[in-house]
Amino acid sequence: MNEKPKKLINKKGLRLDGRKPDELRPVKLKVGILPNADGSAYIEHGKNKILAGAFGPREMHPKHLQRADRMVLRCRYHMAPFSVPERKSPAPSRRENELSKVIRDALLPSLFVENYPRTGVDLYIEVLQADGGTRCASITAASLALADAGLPMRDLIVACAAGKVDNKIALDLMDTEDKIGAADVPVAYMPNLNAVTLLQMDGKLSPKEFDEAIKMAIEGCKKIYDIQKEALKTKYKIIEQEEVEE
Amino acid sequence: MNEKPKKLINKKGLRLDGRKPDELRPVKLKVGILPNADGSAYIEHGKNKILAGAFGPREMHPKHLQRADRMVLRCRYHMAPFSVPERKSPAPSRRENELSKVIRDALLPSLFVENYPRTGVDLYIEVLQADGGTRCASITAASLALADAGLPMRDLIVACAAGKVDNKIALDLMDTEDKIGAADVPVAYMPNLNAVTLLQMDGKLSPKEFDEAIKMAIEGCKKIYDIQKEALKTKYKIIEQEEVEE
Amino acid sequence: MNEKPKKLINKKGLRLDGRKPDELRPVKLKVGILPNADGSAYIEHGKNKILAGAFGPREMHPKHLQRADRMVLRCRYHMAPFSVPERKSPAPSRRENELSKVIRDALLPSLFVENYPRTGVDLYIEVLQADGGTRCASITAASLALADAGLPMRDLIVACAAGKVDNKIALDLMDTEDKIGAADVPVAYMPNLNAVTLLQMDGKLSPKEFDEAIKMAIEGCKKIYDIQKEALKTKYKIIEQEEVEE
Amino acid sequence: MSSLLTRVKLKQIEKAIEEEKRIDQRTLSDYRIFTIEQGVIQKAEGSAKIFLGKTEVLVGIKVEKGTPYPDTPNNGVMTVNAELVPLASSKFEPGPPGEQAIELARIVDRGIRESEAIDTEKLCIVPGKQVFIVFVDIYVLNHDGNLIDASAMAAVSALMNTKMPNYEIVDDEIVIKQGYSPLPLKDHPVTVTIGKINDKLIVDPGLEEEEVMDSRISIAFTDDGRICAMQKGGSGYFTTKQVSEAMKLAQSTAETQRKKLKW
Amino acid sequence: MSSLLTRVKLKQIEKAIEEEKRIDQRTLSDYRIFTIEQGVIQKAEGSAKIFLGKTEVLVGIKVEKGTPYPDTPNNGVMTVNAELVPLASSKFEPGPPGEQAIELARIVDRGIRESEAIDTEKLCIVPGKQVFIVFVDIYVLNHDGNLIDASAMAAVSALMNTKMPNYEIVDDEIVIKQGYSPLPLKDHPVTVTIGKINDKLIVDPGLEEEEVMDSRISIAFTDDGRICAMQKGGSGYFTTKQVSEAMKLAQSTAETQRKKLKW
Amino acid sequence: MSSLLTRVKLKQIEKAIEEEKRIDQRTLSDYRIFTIEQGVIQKAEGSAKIFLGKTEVLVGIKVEKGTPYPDTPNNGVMTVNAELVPLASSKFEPGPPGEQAIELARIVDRGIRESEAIDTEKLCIVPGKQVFIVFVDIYVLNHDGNLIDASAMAAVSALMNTKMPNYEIVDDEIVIKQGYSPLPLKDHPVTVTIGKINDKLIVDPGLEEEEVMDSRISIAFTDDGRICAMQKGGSGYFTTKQVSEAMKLAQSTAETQRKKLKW
Repeated sequence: MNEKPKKLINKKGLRLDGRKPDELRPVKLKVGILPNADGSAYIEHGKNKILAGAFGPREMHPKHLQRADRMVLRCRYHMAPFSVPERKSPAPSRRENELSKVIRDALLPSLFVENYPRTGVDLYIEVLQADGGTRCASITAASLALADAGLPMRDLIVACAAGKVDNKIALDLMDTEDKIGAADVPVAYMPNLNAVTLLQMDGKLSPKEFDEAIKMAIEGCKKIYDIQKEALKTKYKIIEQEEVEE
Repeated sequence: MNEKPKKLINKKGLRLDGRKPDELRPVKLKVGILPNADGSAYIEHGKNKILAGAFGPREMHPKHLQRADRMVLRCRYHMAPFSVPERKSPAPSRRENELSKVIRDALLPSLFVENYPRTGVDLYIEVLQADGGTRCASITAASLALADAGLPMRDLIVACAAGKVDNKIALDLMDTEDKIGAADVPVAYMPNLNAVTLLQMDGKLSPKEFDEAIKMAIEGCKKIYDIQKEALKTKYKIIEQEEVEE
Repeated sequence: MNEKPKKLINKKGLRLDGRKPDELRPVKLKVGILPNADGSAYIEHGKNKILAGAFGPREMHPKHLQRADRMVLRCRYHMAPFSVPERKSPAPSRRENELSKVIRDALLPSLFVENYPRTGVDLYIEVLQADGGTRCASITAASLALADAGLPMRDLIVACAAGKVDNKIALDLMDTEDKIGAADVPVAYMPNLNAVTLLQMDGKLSPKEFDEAIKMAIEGCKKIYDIQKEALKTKYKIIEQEEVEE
Repeated sequence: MSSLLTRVKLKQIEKAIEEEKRIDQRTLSDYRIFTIEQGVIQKAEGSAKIFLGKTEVLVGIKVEKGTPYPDTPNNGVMTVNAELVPLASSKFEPGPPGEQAIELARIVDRGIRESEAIDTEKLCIVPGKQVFIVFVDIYVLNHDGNLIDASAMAAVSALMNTKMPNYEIVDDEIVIKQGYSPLPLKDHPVTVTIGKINDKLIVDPGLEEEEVMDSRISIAFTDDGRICAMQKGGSGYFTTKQVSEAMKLAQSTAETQRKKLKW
Repeated sequence: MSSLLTRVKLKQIEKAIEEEKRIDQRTLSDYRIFTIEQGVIQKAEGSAKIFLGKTEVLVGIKVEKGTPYPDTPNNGVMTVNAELVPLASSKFEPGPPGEQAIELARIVDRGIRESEAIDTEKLCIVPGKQVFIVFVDIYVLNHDGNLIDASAMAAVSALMNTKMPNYEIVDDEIVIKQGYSPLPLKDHPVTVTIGKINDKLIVDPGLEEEEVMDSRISIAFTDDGRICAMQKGGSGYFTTKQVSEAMKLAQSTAETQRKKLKW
Repeated sequence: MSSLLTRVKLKQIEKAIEEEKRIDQRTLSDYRIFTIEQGVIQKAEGSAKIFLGKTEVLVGIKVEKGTPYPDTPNNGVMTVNAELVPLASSKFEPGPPGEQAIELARIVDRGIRESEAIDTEKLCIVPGKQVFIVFVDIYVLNHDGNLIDASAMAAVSALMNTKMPNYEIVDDEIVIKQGYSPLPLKDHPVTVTIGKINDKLIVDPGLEEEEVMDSRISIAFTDDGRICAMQKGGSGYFTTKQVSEAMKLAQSTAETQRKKLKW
């Protein structure tokens, strides 16, 4: 935990990568980049590089997993062996299994699952490079992939974390800050409904600090939400253009 | 095997825990203690603490395991990681797999499997603490769990072992005696039919010693049988009372 | 790789086991030796000892693997734990998985799969002793097993390798030659159609050397083909005799 | 329970909650009665069994020697595993832990780890070479709802019940001495789960309530009232206002629970 | 064999047994003819192949260096594994050993282990550090009934055929020398299986008899006639009288078998 | 694509090939345009991403310390793994690598290993004790045919992009120094796959062509034009004449490709 007790915020109040405490890392989003998936998106969030691909809604197999009254969402969060400093075995770890579940739980509130009985959607998330905050970046990309697959939604889901470094609440921790820092609060959010769909925490925070953190995280979510919407528009603009060109 | 060559029987003819050679450890049985199982029982046999729960008869899944002419009994004997001195991995060992099979074979002769075609009963046995003789105690409890699930039976199955310690045949070996002792003969038995339904042995015994051991084990079975029947009655007494109270 | 840099060909031009460069190891074949399989064969090729057994054509299970327009061939190449100098774990290795696939691909061209829709054939190959060239010997035996199961065929498939040892192209490398030698080219072949159905290579060869190797391998195949046909006839002779005797 | 019966039952639950009542007569913020028994497994270094309503969870602790992680050479190791034993519910199946069991283990793990409940520095035997490993095995014996809180309470109780062997270091080798010492603990996290049904928050959901529940949030609190772990679950959401309410509800419940637990 | 044919065949077996006959002309206490060939796998340290009727089992032995178990630092290790190779029967499937294969391996293991057939102390190289591990791999090549006895006989034959490398200890390191010595054996257990069909006991059941068999009992005997392992199998039972009868039948059969085996 | 559409498409492909044309306007011996980007994963020691048509493959290289194989104590180790990531095709499923992924990894492995592309002697740290292990992880991100060539090119590109840490040996212990050196390479194998459709040979088959393809042959060539690996696949065959033709076609294609790759 306290392996390298460096200062995470310098005298000027800036973080290791020069950000201010409430500053996001750069976020880039692309929609529809996987030709074979029904919907897909790619995110670069800081040094995180993550692909999400969705297949469906399609008939659910095996049949005993079908639900007569709703669509089933299956979700796999997976890290590439080369995505982290020490090679990760490709077999899913307990952490990956847990994240697959919480990410699914974070995305479900946006979907009208009752409109697609007996079907299934398979959502695959591949972390190609990890640098702290992969679950949030995964959710941001995955929600776009579901939208790209044509699924009607209550709202896009966007996610961002806030945490505590050097005794200060800070937005969007990168890997080193997450490891050395005192706490991390990842949040997934639907801005239109003011709805929190993922909320986790580790570390230690007073209730007041937690309040501050979740507010900051939601502000971060809102900023990324704009980028998300832009990415979706861009994709559809391109498609419209293509249709015109044909 | 002969790691600690202690005396297992002292000058007074008593064993490490003060028992006489043909004396059982204390046995406690409770029936119907698991609210969600269709039938259940709990046994404390010496320091062994074992739970058995039965689900069924119910439609057998997956379907290809159904038998048109009979009920199928599936049985899982499993040890809790903390049940033994060195933590046991929760993945089933070869020993647990073998015991699951011999326990199933020991219980089947009591059941009218042909009366429940296409159905299945799942029997789960969890050893919470082990002290020698877990397979016998498991069978004793499991038979009660099946009875508690309402399955008609030829007789209850009761089990007990006898073995050889310090060159003497002795009843119901505990862990240390089993490890240091010269032989162990677990026996499962239906008293009403004088039928042996499980019989195993390891160690070395002359045919004469074996005869003595199996007889002693059966005497032990008969004593535990009384406790078994009592436990079953107690459960039904309580239920009758509850019905009256309602 | 170059652990023991011995000479593999001596001054007289002979190899470690006294063979000439273009000489096969002794090959023995028996057909129909497994009573429970629908077709079977046993090969001793040098010190390789390999059994092949085929079951089918029969209804394919599980059903989702059925193909409406053809028979499905499943193939498992497996080595006995005691078949090699260091005990091999019985769980299939990546090498065994790959060989199962290339052997299946080598055998399929001989079969009229479209004549047996919805059926499956299971082919099991067990290497009891390995001494270099097991994939070729396996194919030679497996093709006989399929023939013995009564499957009509375009031709028998026969296999043999050629390689490079001490800078010379040589036929049918045994284990030591394979390990120390410079290259190995296993070939499976249907003589009647002049068709190559398996072709692999490792090591380094110039295109000219490769040409020489594949030609030599095919000559080897043709010789083994005669033994194959003889083995098949012998089996049917014996059966005819048995029928006469009855 | 047949499908029709289930639906009738679920309607009843929803209706009751609507009227700020619950089918087992609790108020929305009532916790079920629980009892904890420590030391039930004598062969384990520590153990505790909890009954929370009809939910029954047994936790056993084994303490064994092992090697530390390379990045924390001076710290002992804790590992948490959860088994949803199939006799606890017809919905549990034998086999390696599934998603639900893994999530359960990881929530309990985080509560203990992030509160720094175990003084892992005191579990170091020879730095970088040998440390004590504390295995926390959660064994769910009957499922009647709120496995998270029940498992978390049983786990901390079991740790409080855990003894480890006394030892000396002689020439860099560990020599076991007579007697035992308690496992060194620095904190005692209390975890409280709040469920949401039709926009109402309820404390300590029972099994049938879980079936109609939108979502849940579980929050762990340290001795000094700080939050040390949190997990939202379920396919629904919480508005930010509901998050605040849930937080307050969890906080006050944790204080009450801590008193009952006498931690 | 079709289902109808099967039923007809099974009726025939039962009828024959009723009249104290068997469908292959054996008496109830006849053992099938068997042949054993040793040394069939030259690359293994030991091997033997048995034909018992049409049942065919190959056992290969590998001897490798490894570490002893902590509680038996001065003893070599034996491990038995059985593979029901899928080409031996349409009922065997590829994949990790199932219940039947595990039971088979463990019965054979117990016969060898409990008779102390292998002198494991002589397999110790450096106490607590290095010992020889004897891998006994049972490979069932054709299933025509009574795999237990066939595998047990083949396993002991293979052990009797096993050679291990000569070696010296130089500075706590093992140095392999020229030549081989036989594996040190102290006993040669013989295992006999008795089946029960309609209250009649039969020796060495064949495959079709196994299909109508209530239950079986397998008993292993040491050189000096003591019992060293036993296993009841099958979904039926033995009365105590039948247990005694089976014991006597197994005992006399084991003596006859031992003579044929020349052990 | 529906089953009917598929069949129509496949007929079109066959018809085109018959007329020595291809549905994407290529000649039979044309390779698709490809682009390679190196260093896309900064956290890996090496990486490269290739687009070959719409086929997209990412290869990441990790270099870690480990122990050598006993029979090659002076050589570093290379291991190749391939994942057919399920988002790359609706036909790929999550789970451990299947037959297709294993074959892919092993073909790429052989090309690199048999050409002796990596100078494994230079990866030895302490002979017999510590060496560098090079993990080559193939990650297929979109499947549009000819995964073999795409993966092989990306793998070699990634190796050419790989840096390893500088180090010194002090008292038999490795001490990492500042800076990095390139991974020592001695060769740069180029792999070319030829497909066969209705007795015509085609270069670099696309996904739809693979669906009608009889069989394929993949050949790897070293810097000096020697063959270093080969693999026939598919359920059809090649006549000996076709093998020679395929060889020549692969050879000339490899030369062209090598120029484009600037290796």
